[in-house]
Amino acid sequence: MAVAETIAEPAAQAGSDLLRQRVRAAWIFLAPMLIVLALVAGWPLLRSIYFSFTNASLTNLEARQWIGFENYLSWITLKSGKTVYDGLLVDPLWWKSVWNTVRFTIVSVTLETIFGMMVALVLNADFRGRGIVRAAILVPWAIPTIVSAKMWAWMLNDQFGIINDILLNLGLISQKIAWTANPDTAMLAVLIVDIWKTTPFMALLILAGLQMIPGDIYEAAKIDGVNPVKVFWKVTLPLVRPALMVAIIFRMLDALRIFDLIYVLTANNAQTKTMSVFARENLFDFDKFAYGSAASTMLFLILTVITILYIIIGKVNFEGGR
Amino acid sequence: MAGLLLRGIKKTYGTVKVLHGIDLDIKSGEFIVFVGPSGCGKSTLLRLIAGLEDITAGTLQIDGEVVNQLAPSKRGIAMVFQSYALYPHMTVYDNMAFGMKLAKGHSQDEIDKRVRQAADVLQITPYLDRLPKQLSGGQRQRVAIGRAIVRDPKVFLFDEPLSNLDAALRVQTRIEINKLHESMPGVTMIYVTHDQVEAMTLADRIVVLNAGRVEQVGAPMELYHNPDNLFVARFLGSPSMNTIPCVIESGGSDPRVKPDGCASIPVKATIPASAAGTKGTFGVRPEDLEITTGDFSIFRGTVDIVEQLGEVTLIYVDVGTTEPVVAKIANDIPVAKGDKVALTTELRHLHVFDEKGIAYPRT
Amino acid sequence: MAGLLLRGIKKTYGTVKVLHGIDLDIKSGEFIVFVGPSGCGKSTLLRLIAGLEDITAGTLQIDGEVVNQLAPSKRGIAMVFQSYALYPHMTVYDNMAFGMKLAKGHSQDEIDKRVRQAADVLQITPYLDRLPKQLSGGQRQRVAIGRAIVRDPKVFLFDEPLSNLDAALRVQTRIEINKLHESMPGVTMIYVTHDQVEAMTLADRIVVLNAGRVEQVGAPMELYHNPDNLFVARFLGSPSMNTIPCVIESGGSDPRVKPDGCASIPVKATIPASAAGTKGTFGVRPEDLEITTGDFSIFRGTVDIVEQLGEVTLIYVDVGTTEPVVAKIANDIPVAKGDKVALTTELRHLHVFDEKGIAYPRT
Amino acid sequence: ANLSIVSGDTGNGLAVLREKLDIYEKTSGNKVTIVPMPSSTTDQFGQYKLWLAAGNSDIDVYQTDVIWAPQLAEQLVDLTEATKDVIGQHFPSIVQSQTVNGKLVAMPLFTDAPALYYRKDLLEKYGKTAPKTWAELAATAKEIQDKERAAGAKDLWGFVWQGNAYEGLTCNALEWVMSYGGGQIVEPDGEISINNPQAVAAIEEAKSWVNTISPPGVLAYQEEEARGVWQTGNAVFMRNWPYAYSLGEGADSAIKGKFDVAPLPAGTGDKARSAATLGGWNLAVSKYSKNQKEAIDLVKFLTSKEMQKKQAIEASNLPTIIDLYDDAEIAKAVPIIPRWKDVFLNAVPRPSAPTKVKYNEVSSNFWTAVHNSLAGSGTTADNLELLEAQLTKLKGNGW
Amino acid sequence: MLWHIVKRVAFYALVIGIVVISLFPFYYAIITSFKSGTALFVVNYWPTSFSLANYTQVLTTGSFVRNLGNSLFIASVVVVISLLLAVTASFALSRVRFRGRSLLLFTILAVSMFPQIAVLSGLFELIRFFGIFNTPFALIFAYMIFTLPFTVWVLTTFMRDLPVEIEEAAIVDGASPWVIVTKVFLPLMWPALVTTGLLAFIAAWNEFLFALTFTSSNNTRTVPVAIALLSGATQYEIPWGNIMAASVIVTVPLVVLVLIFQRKIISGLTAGGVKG
Ligand SMILES: Nc1ncnc2c1ncn2[C@@H]1O[C@H](COP(=O)(O)OP(=O)(O)OP(=O)(O)O)[C@@H](O)[C@H]1O
Ligand SMILES: Nc1ncnc2c1ncn2[C@@H]1O[C@H](COP(=O)(O)OP(=O)(O)OP(=O)(O)O)[C@@H](O)[C@H]1O
Ligand SMILES: [Mg+2]
Ligand SMILES: [Mg+2]
Repeated sequence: MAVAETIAEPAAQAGSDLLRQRVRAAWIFLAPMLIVLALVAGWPLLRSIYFSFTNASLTNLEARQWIGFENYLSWITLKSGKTVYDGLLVDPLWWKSVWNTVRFTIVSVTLETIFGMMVALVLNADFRGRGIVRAAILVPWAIPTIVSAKMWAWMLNDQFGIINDILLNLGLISQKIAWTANPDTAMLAVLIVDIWKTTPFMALLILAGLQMIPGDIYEAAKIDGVNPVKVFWKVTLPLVRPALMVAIIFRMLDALRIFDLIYVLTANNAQTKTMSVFARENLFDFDKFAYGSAASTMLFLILTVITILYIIIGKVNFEGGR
Repeated sequence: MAGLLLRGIKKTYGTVKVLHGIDLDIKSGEFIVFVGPSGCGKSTLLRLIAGLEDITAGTLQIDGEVVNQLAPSKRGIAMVFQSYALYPHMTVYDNMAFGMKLAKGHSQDEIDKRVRQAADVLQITPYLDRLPKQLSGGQRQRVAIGRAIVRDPKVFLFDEPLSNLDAALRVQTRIEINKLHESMPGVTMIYVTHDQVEAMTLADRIVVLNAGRVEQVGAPMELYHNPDNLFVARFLGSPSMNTIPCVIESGGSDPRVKPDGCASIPVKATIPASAAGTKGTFGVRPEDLEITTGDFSIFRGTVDIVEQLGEVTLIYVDVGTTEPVVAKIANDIPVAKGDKVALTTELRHLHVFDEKGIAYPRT
Repeated sequence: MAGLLLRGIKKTYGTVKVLHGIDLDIKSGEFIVFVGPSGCGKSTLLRLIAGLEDITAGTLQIDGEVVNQLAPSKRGIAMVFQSYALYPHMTVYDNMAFGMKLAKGHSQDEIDKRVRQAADVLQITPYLDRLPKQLSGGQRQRVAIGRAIVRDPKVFLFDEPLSNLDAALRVQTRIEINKLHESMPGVTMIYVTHDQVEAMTLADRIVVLNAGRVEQVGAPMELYHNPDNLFVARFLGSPSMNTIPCVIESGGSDPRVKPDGCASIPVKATIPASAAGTKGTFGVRPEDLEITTGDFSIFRGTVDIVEQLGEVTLIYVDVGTTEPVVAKIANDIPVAKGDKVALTTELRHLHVFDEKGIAYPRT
Repeated sequence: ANLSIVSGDTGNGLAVLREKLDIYEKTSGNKVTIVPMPSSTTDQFGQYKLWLAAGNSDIDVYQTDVIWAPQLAEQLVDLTEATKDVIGQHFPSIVQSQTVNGKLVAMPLFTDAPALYYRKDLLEKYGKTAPKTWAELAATAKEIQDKERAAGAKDLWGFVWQGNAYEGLTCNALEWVMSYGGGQIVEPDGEISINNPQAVAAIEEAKSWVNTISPPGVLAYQEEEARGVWQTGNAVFMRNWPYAYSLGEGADSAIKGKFDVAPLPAGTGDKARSAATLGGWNLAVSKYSKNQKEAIDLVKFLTSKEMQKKQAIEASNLPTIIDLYDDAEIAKAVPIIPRWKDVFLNAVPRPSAPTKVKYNEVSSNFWTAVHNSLAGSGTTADNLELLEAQLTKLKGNGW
Repeated sequence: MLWHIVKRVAFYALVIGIVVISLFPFYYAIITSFKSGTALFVVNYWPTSFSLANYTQVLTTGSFVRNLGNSLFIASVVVVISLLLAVTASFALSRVRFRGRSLLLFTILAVSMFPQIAVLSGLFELIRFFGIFNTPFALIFAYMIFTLPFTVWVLTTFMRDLPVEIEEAAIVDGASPWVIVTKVFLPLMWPALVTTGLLAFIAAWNEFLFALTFTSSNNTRTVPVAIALLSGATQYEIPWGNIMAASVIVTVPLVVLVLIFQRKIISGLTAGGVKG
């Protein structure tokens, strides 16, 4: 909302009693929330960033030393004159997980947008039983991620999984596929589950955008004799664009930090290891707490940069056109 | 060159009956205005004609052809919406050209020519490259009309096109629509409004709708002077006609009525002798009343409120009925609150309605 | 018993100047109406008086006391909003009692008495237990007024209280507000509207605002007949006054003007002799014009459009100026499009304005 | 005092633990609560590290995996002194695995080692015996699989094991490499040995199973998936831990009474042998415990001979006290325990001791390399070479 | 006409497709939860057996019921606290003009996109410091990181749309900001409160990572963790039947809530444009 607010409001210098009272009340009202947020988000984040500049280890947190940017990048020059680089910025595994995350984000968000658009268009139409459909698509969204990951793990199981059974019966595959194990399909499996789970959310956001388009524009198009496909491309799409952009950025941020689904579904598969999984692995599983903190910090940084870029490039208006 | 024929048009939404059988003959080139209170079905009827809604029963002919099943774009109509319904992301030019571009079979030149011509007529040529949001309300409305003109329709449909404009702009655009109609003599126009001034000034014929039925169809002055019934009488005119319950004293050759609280009055209306003794309603328009000091008067009472409107003055006179009688008088006549006045009128201005509200024809 | 004194009131939002220094003296018990085009700052001024916005510069006194810094609830004012602003979750009774309950120091009995009294005055006693959404628009507006009455204010503020009501209800409520004012002689009322009829009928004095400045203050008829400037002249009256650019031919004892495209006309206005040869504007109200067949006429031209409104007819006469001249004539006079007509008026109805739009005083 | 013990044990194991604690509570007067954990050892480990790092004093006794000792050593109490009277009864190799820099980090609770499960009935039907080498296993599996499928058992597979990318794959692959004489990834002296031809051969052998005698999905299998296939009668051979034994004998099992176990097969080459990865659990006392004395007491109690016996009988857990393998009561109640002695003799530890705190990363790199090889992403030789480079970098100046 | 029918059929096929895909996994979880033993490993499309064994097992062994209670308690308290904090905060953010408001709103939005991983360790320290480790309050506290920005954001959007005149009427009536919030706005906001509350409830109910990290005993855990920790008779066994039964138990209340409040949820989701 206020993101787009440009004109600075005048200071309350010569403010009346009323204004002063309101501004004072506003800060009192805000204080508890701000304190809680600072404690629960601000402080821990600062700690993480701080740790990323130390050599802290989980087994001995107290004995940490400030080492500057070494976790990110360090180098030593060998006697032979060759320089060897080390650190997160040259860690192929990190870049692999960055790439995995980006790939996952692009594909999932794209498909969720397309499917979400389809579902939203269906829900925007007037038909009998619309309520049921709307309720039905909320179900995947409401199911806890843990539970849906387990459910799908079960369904994607290569031997007892119903997905293979269906595909075999339909003759689409000739042999049972190990969805979550095979490096070629692991990402696909994660994508399937993620798309199943979050398309409803996308659809609802898009639906809201669709419903803000005045109906008489469609009627004007009808009278102009524009066929429905053209109407979609030339009228609907440009008009939901603002809502769509906001929906996409939220989904993108969510996808970029994906953790629990992958953690449960394809825990250790190198093909699906994302930035969050990488960070957690280093933080807790490996003895590289500081290194993991550096990864968390980078993740945070990447999210911030992408958001800002997106807002600037996409001219996203968080006020929804208000 | 398009006449419209509506026969027994009905419309039902689920279980809600909105239109109860509308019959109308609209001649080619006529300017027809639908008026009526909110929710009476004006927009619905217009949308049925446009093809935006399905007709539940009855037939609709345009130019002699039954079009019940025809898609809106094939009916040779164009529609101007209350909220303009411009495509917000397209320039004025594109808004106007959109329909033609997609219709195929029109060359780029032809489209361009038609758009520029329409823009010229409406004086919006300077804005062709702007987006709708960069235009004022009046300009937007003109673009909407321009878009309709480009379609070169046989029938122009307007749904309260002026109601989003401010008073001054409304007058101006109203005049423009009037001119537009004159410049396109063969094009039939159907116009929905709830503003009487628009209806009176634009229409060749007005269709008064009430609760899904046609109350009266006729030329504006016809409706104003000879309303068929109480509804039409009260609906047109501002302030409304004073209507007072009365008893029909006698009919036949010497028709007289006795409004509640007043003396008996002779009227100029064809009232059957048999109606004597029945109840009815007696009506007279505020602008037809004048203050008299003479013997003959229709109402006598105390002035309750005086409202000076500048050019005229309204006085509300308490004559003993529940509602005061309103009279519109010249503002140089000195009246003050509390004054006792007598009001009179020429007898030919009196209206009498029977028990069901149907007017006795005036003589 | 509260007079208001506004001195140099300015209001700025960020960099936008909305009010440019308003001076006004409002006497205790007066009914003041602010009118002006949309966005001119009417609501802003009212809200400054109420204390809902900060005054950027200038002083505001109520009852001799500077209240710039005072909280709204301490100013002895009550406000009625366009959208009623009733608390939707409270019954009518609670809506009315809310302010007193918050004020403390009022016993339950006292509150009850005041609420019931106000409800009686406004005839909303039967609805005291209802929620606002169970009321019609007019009833809601009465509750809003009732809530204001209960506060027993010295100053009543109304911001377009009637604009959400339909035409008939608007007339009725307007009359009620008029009566309310009469029944509370010591209470000052300040009323914002953009409806001239409301302004003319309700006001003791009208304040015409334009772009954050006061154009003229005065009694309704005063403004109507003797507008200080072009803006006021055009703003009041419907249709607007015809205004035509003219040249001041002579001033002094025989003032004459020559409107573009017309012959020279003697006028009744105090024009300094020195003004001779300057440009100006010449104005005459449509209702003051009449068709003449005599020798003397002010305008001659061709009837362009005839609009029959029922009781009167408007004719738009093309006299060679850019805009047609409008005349309001009785509707029994036969005129048709294309007729050549001559229009005249009594000279005392003519208005002359100087180059800057300031009226030359009429004699 | 009130003690709490955290355990990843589940179901029956947990119930037995509770019974033992009840006895302890009666004799000692202390109260003990169990904090169960996710059965995934990775989850447990991350959690424990976090708790210990934060000095969590809510937990007194941790049940730890054999491989964790070096990594948690700093935050656990040295038990050498307290257990010097009983420590001699346990397998020295296990005790050794729990000793870091001369400090006994945890007391062995029970041990674990996988075996080859085979279908007695099918082998008999085709006149085979339990295979001694991997090649033999592959041949037998292939033959039976093909013939049985032809006979209508369409879903039958030859061999199921744990190919998912997780600690279990490290165990499986270590066995293959070991059985080919390819070393144990990182040798006890810290030398990185994994990049050798025998190791390549071993992994290539395993790769050849996928999609021939093992379902393609085996690359996603953990213990349960393998058992699922096995227990529905759809596998001829399975590599699994002892727990699958009693479940396979369960009432609803399709293979009840139709299977048996044998040591895992050997590879080929000079130092070929049968190898089984050493598993098992231990008990350790937190440095942050407020009741260290009682906690040590509890650990001693739970790892005592009587309790291990009870555990063996009631939960089929393999004891760590050598004598118990010859105990008649145990042999009677759980006949497989004495038989597991053979398996256990071939047990190899994972390289957790030499790699210390870096073991998890070593293991993760290893299983990733193996998984890539099995899945055909890169050649095995290349993957192992890359692995060697990664481990070398990880090792730095020393583990 | 034919084309019309084809279009209708295709449309309804799409509708049915959407419904089936949405519901099938849940349906399959339900039928799986009625199976046990080796039957689990056989694929069935229709319910074949109807055994409540898995349910009784889940509910009677272990502390699943207790976990349900924990989840209910934690999620409810989280909802109440975040709504309390958010209502006043959103009043300030939506109704009062003051310096730095935009920055604040942006910060709040930024917090809502924090990767949980990035704050896990810092939060853990803090929770230890407060001495609320392994108590429901640890989770209540931690969950604020996602429920609070969300509720503040949605309520701010909602409150901004409340008519300004009502507030001004109250100001003229002499109401202080506190009275305006509690007596005037709060009663008007209950639809928004229900929606945001519900969304916050679902988010808190479903959370896993914090719940796993900040509790260390069976009696303080929440259901998602309990499900993840459900295990069979031995370390390696995954009790699919029990997991599915537990999943169904956990999910059914949510599905019921969602069905009851679906309209509100949709409007709330869309009002905020933020994920719950
Ligand atoms: N889609 C619909 N479903 C059900 N009822 C409807 C629908 N559209 C309109 N109606 C009802 O039909 C009646 C006529 O509506 P319509 O819009 O034609 O009125 P109108 O005369 O145009 O009124 P207004 O002057 O307010 O525009 C109304 O009572 C309305 O409630
Ligand atoms: N909060 C604000 N910030 C900036 N500009 C404002 C604000 N409020 C009002 N304005 C501007 O001040 C001017 C006067 O507004 P105001 O509401 O007083 O007009 P008005 O005369 O009441 O108009 P209307 O008849 O449309 O109600 C307008 O141009 C408006 O855009
Ligand atoms: Mg309408
Ligand atoms: Mg205003």
